[in-house]
Amino acid sequence: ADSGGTAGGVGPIGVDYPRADSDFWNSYIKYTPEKAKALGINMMAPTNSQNKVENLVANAQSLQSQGAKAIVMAPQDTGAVASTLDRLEKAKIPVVTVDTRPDKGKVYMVVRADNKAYGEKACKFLGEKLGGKGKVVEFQGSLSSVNGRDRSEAFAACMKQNYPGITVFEEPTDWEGTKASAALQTRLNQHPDINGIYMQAGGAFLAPTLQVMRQKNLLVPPTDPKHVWMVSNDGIPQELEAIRKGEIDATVSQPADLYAEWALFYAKAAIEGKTFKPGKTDHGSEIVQVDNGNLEDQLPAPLITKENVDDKAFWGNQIGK
Amino acid sequence: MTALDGVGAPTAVEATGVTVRFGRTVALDDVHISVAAGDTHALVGRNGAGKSTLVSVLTGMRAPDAGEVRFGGVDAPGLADRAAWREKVACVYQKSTAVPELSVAENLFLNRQGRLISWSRLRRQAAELLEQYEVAVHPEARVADLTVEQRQLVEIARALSAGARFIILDEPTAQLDGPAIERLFDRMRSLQADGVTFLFISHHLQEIYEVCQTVTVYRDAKHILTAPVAGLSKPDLIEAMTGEAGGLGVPDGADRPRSSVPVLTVDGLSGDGFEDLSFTVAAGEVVGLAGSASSGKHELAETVYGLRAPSGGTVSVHGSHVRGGDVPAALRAGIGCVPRDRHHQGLVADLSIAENASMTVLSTLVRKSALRSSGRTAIAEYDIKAAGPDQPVSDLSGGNQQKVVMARALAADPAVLVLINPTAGVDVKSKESLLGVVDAQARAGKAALVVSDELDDLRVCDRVLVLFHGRVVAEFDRGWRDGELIAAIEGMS
Amino acid sequence: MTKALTRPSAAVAGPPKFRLGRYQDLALVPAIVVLLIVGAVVSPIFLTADNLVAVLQQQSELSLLVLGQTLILIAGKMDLSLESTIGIAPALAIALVIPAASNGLGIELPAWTAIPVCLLVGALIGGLNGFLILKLGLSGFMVTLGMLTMLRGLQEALTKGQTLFDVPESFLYLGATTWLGLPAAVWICVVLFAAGIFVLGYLRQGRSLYAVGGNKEAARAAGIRVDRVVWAVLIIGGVLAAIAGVLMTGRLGTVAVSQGSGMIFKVFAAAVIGGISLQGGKGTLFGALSGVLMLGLVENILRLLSVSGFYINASYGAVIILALVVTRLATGKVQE
Amino acid sequence: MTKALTRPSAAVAGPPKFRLGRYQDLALVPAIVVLLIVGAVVSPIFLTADNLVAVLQQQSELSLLVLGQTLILIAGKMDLSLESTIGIAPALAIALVIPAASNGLGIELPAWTAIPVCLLVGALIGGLNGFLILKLGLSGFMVTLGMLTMLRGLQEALTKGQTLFDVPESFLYLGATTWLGLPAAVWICVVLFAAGIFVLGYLRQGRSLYAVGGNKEAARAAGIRVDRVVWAVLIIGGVLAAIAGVLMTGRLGTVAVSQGSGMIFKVFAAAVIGGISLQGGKGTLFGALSGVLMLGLVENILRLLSVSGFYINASYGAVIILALVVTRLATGKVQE
Ligand SMILES: Nc1ncnc2c1ncn2[C@@H]1O[C@H](COP(=O)(O)OP(=O)(O)OP(=O)(O)O)[C@@H](O)[C@H]1O
Ligand SMILES: Nc1ncnc2c1ncn2[C@@H]1O[C@H](COP(=O)(O)OP(=O)(O)OP(=O)(O)O)[C@@H](O)[C@H]1O
Ligand SMILES: O[C@H]1[C@H](O)[C@H](O)OC[C@H]1O
Ligand SMILES: [Mg+2]
Ligand SMILES: [Mg+2]
Repeated sequence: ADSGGTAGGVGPIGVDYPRADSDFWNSYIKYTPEKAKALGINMMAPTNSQNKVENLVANAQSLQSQGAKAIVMAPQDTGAVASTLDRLEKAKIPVVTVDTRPDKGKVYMVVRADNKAYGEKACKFLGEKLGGKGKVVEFQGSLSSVNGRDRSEAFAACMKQNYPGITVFEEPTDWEGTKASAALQTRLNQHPDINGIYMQAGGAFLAPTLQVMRQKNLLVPPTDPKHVWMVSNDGIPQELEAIRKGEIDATVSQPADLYAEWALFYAKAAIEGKTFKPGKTDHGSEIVQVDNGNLEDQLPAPLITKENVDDKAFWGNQIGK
Repeated sequence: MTALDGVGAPTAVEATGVTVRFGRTVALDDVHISVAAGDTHALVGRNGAGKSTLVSVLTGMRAPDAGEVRFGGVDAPGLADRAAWREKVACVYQKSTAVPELSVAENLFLNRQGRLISWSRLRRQAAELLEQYEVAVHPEARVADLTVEQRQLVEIARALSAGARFIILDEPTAQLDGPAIERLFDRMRSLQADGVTFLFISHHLQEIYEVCQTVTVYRDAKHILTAPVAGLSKPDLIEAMTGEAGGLGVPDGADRPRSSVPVLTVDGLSGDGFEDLSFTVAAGEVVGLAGSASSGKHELAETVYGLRAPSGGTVSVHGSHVRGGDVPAALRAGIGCVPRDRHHQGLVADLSIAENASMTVLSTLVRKSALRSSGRTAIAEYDIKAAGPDQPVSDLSGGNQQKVVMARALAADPAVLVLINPTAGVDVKSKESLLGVVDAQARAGKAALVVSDELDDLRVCDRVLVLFHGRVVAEFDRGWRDGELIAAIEGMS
Repeated sequence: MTKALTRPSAAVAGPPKFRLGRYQDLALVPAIVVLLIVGAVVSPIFLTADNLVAVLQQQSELSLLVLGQTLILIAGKMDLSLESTIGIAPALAIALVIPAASNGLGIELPAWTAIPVCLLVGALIGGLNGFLILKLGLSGFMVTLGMLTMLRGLQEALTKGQTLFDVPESFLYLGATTWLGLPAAVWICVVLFAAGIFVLGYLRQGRSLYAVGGNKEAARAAGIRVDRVVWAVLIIGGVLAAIAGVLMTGRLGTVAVSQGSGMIFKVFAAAVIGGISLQGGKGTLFGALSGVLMLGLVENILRLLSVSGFYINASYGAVIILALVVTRLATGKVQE
Repeated sequence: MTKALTRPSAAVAGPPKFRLGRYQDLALVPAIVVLLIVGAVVSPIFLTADNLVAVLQQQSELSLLVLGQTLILIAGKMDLSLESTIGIAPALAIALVIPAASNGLGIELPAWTAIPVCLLVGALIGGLNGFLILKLGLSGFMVTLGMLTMLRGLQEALTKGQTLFDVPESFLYLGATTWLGLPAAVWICVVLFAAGIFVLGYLRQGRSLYAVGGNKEAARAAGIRVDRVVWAVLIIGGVLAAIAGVLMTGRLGTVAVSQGSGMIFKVFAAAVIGGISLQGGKGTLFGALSGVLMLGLVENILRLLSVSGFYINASYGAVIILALVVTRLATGKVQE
């Protein structure tokens, strides 16, 4: 029980991390104890459900039996937590979910950015740069995760409505870099005139994509007619670096730091008995009521391009490198 | 022959104070053996006496719990140094040591193919070797596709050609027919003339007299005697093996009452390797089937039991037709069978004696105590040497495994017995009792079909049918002479 | 039969009975005892009834897959597709029952059919595997690996990647109720394992699995209908996976597209740790069950320790290997 | 008995119907031909050099794992941990080279050591597996399953779950260069497979794998040092997985924590489709290679068809089963 709990303060609050194998989530894992300390929270030793809902269920059970007063979790499978949420609700343990919104069941607050907006932002960026014409490869995340689905659906809808002249190749990848790499290679052979790429997760797809582009000699500046416009998602430091070097053109910064901070904030608020209403917040976001009656604080997720890439406010510019 | 009568002759191999235990079973108890160079030395003893265990010690496959082995006066190599062992001794083990998925050619030259293999040369060498030993198999045939006899011949050819000066043969003849045995003996004699030493194990005592000069007898894990063959009569030898005085006579059942009620009727049966055969076996009758390996006798027997589907004709028991190619139907009709290859079709090695022996007769509800007691009965009835009914059959000696197969065949108290080489690897005393069981079954009104290469097995028969290329070419009543039967088998009558 | 034997063969030393079967059954007991002690030291709540019951419930679905796989392994085959059956069987059954609006197929069968249909789907999958393996003569490993992928894919296609929520009452009831203080799922497992142990130990049909898996040809020559046995065992495996699917759906309240995904490794781990041979013909359900228990305890202890996510896999792997070593030393038997 | 009796006991095991080796080697050819035709019909670019080369490159890492696994399977063992070795070996090597700021270990070995260290790690893992299996007598399946989990976990612990981006030039070079128009990775595979085929087909040491996997006792009796062979083959498997790790790292430009994860199923699929028996002692590298090719073509065709994400798994599974059927019909041989 040595791993990063913080003693003293409000709580105890249990935290379950969804996975330990992606850069985005590892940043979140790094931020969480820091933010807990700053907020004066007594955070229990966190658990990790390793992308498996069975683990999440068991971890929640174990946090509950160890006396958690509130729980922060990030269910990557947004359906299968339903009965767990029921159980926690009956036990009067408020839950804050991060990154994903459960499809069913009561939670105190969802802390998330609008993943549909990610898809739309990427679509608009590519649409404009391509002038409404061309061919775009899209690396879809896992379609069994709400994030993958939201990003895919929003991207598709926006393309269809605004840029019917653009052909989109949807490549299923399950968030795996090897699948993206193979798909891109094949697709470039098939359509050498591809001029846009949308990666739904830079953490998984950035390096494999760059490697293929390098092999095909396609990493050329925007001024070159062979330039392929690339927009990514997540905002990890490597993506920012790639933007600076001109290797990719943009990314959507998914705020790992704010996820950690506000999730813990709401968990603490829950224990303190505070309540919230839909509407603008004081931290530049908006709380909305979503389909199933839960509240969702939709944090801002800015688009980063060459113009604003050096802005110190981006979390990707704050941690390591 | 170059028989050196032991004294003063240099020893090819010598083992002293050898003890081997398997759990509570003592397989060898402080035994010794000394084989003079150039000698052909017989090792005999009842099933489970420890012969094969000694072989595994003499070939470096197993470290004894106590004792030592010396070759020509020099200590045996360390167990890990397999190459050194192979130079000292070549062996045909009782249990096959061929690699089933590899070709005959490669098995013949296993691990001595040369550094860089030339397959065409290997094939040529293999073909030569096979021809030299008159083994009629194709060098590129997969060993898994061979019959037991063919595989045994390949293993013999491999051991004899290995170039070692000391060769152990553990029951090489148990699965061979007369001519093949004779060829083996010719080969052994000529190698002996070149100074090669043999340790020869067999339950066919006449073979001992035919090729060996010295004999060692083990009984119940202990050394009983070592003596020149010439000075030891067969009854004395049997007494040394069994610990009981008195010669043995294989029962021939000449006084069995005859009946004319047909129990097994084979009508116009055709199948793999035989055609349009018809015969009946009456209640109380034992019919032998003889023939060379290609005669179709095994296939016929297997078809009767449903292991093979017939291409025409019928089999009936007590007048009712038995569905072809369907073992459960055959069992229901009252047919029991000892199949040809005990390892392949006879036994489930990891299961216990009790379980194997009652596999054909399990009641719907299996009670452990009943299972065990029927296992104990089988052990007693068939003279199986084992630690108990729960012992897995893989732990038994070869001959004792064969007895379990016999127990399995008879467990259902079948009306018809189909017995293929039923006494393969079984010691003289046990053979007597197994054939006695066949006789007793016949007396109880059962019909038996005995397929065998062993004349002793055929002697209990009331009639012997001789097959040649799938057809009956001769029929002998009781009282046939060896020579005429063999001539018929070889197609020379 | 007459001709009484010649003298009981001596030299066979000692009292009788070397009960290999029983002996191996207990092979994991030392490792489990060690784990119980470690658990008790690690956390005060480890030995509470609540915690141990939670362990049992969490392992209930795995244990049913292990039960099915063990039967199949003993009979000398393997079925990788069980981990998809646990997802597609309830998914299909539920999709047939719920309205299209809840991601159903719009067929809206009566709700009571859900569980029977689910079990039927399991049986059909097992039967199809049997057909491909026995009648077409395809490789069992490959057929069930292909099936694993295909069924998971069918579930994705069927649900368009959506989780199914509108789970029928019958599933939820089984997933949530307790009978006499123990979750229904645990009772169901206990009953099914007891039945399995009985069948394997005391029924002819059960015993025949060992013969078929140990030496197919010898079993055939002993009059056992080998194909029929294999087929039966594959179908039973499918049904058990479907039951596991019902329990998991009930416990989680939904059917996720990935339900069961990745479980097959654990299934093999539990079975093999429990002494089941991948070669067939060997092992007992008691052993397999202790394998399941062992994995459950290891996971629970690691969870109570709150091992950091970065170390959890490393610890899990290390503990498994350690457990093997303990078992090896305790039984003195070389493992296969 | 007389000399006159010595007539070859005919009945012989048939005509030279045989050459199983060769025969089985070609078992997949019909299925591959069908795939090539389907591919050509499906997409005009399918048969272009670019596309086929891409298929080869994408399969290069898998093919090396299959090469290693095939050797191990032929010798009668299996090694599940290869799929972790392909990740941890390069990860550890790189972490030893790069500065702590790039998530390295801060040891900063000279850059040229990266590849040698990577191969050494592979060899050590193979050696450790061998030690646990041969010296401690643990179950090979369980040891390597435990190792699979533990090594993946070590990689997570080592990198704190971060992807390593700062990949040494040597890796990138091998992942990106082409020699004589073919990617370096493809050449490396060709050379290694050629060497493997030569060793397995023409060297005594290679042939001894078949003997060891086919009948261990027979191999021992023939003077083969069984343990040494198994150990060697496990180490070679580890090194091949490490080479695959170098190539994959070079191709993707990073080492993700999950590098290789889930590959082991494909490795087995390719090997088994290619005629390697899980029982040991059977199969050829040529067969295994055609298994790899077949999987690659199937994936490529599905990709060119742009099968939707919802249907891709279902199609993949169905195609695999179909391919088995085609192979079965074409060769007439019941699969194991
Ligand atoms: N692996 C084993 N485990 C336990 N007991 C064994 C094992 N191998 C042999 N035995 C026992 O050792 C004793 C001697 O067996 P061995 O095979 O040496 O007999 P044998 O003289 O060769 O008999 P046979 O004439 O039947 O071949 C037998 O009681 C047998 O049951
Ligand atoms: N009897 C056999 N058993 C197993 N494999 C064999 C056998 N004969 C040939 N092979 C396999 O077939 C392949 C080629 O055999 P082939 O007979 O053509 O040899 P080769 O290359 O002509 O050798 P050489 O001419 O030097 O004898 C070899 O790789 C070998 O693995
Ligand atoms: O949910 C996704 C997350 O938002 C980030 O993009 O990395 C991949 C997924 O885990
Ligand atoms: Mg013997
Ligand atoms: Mg040639």
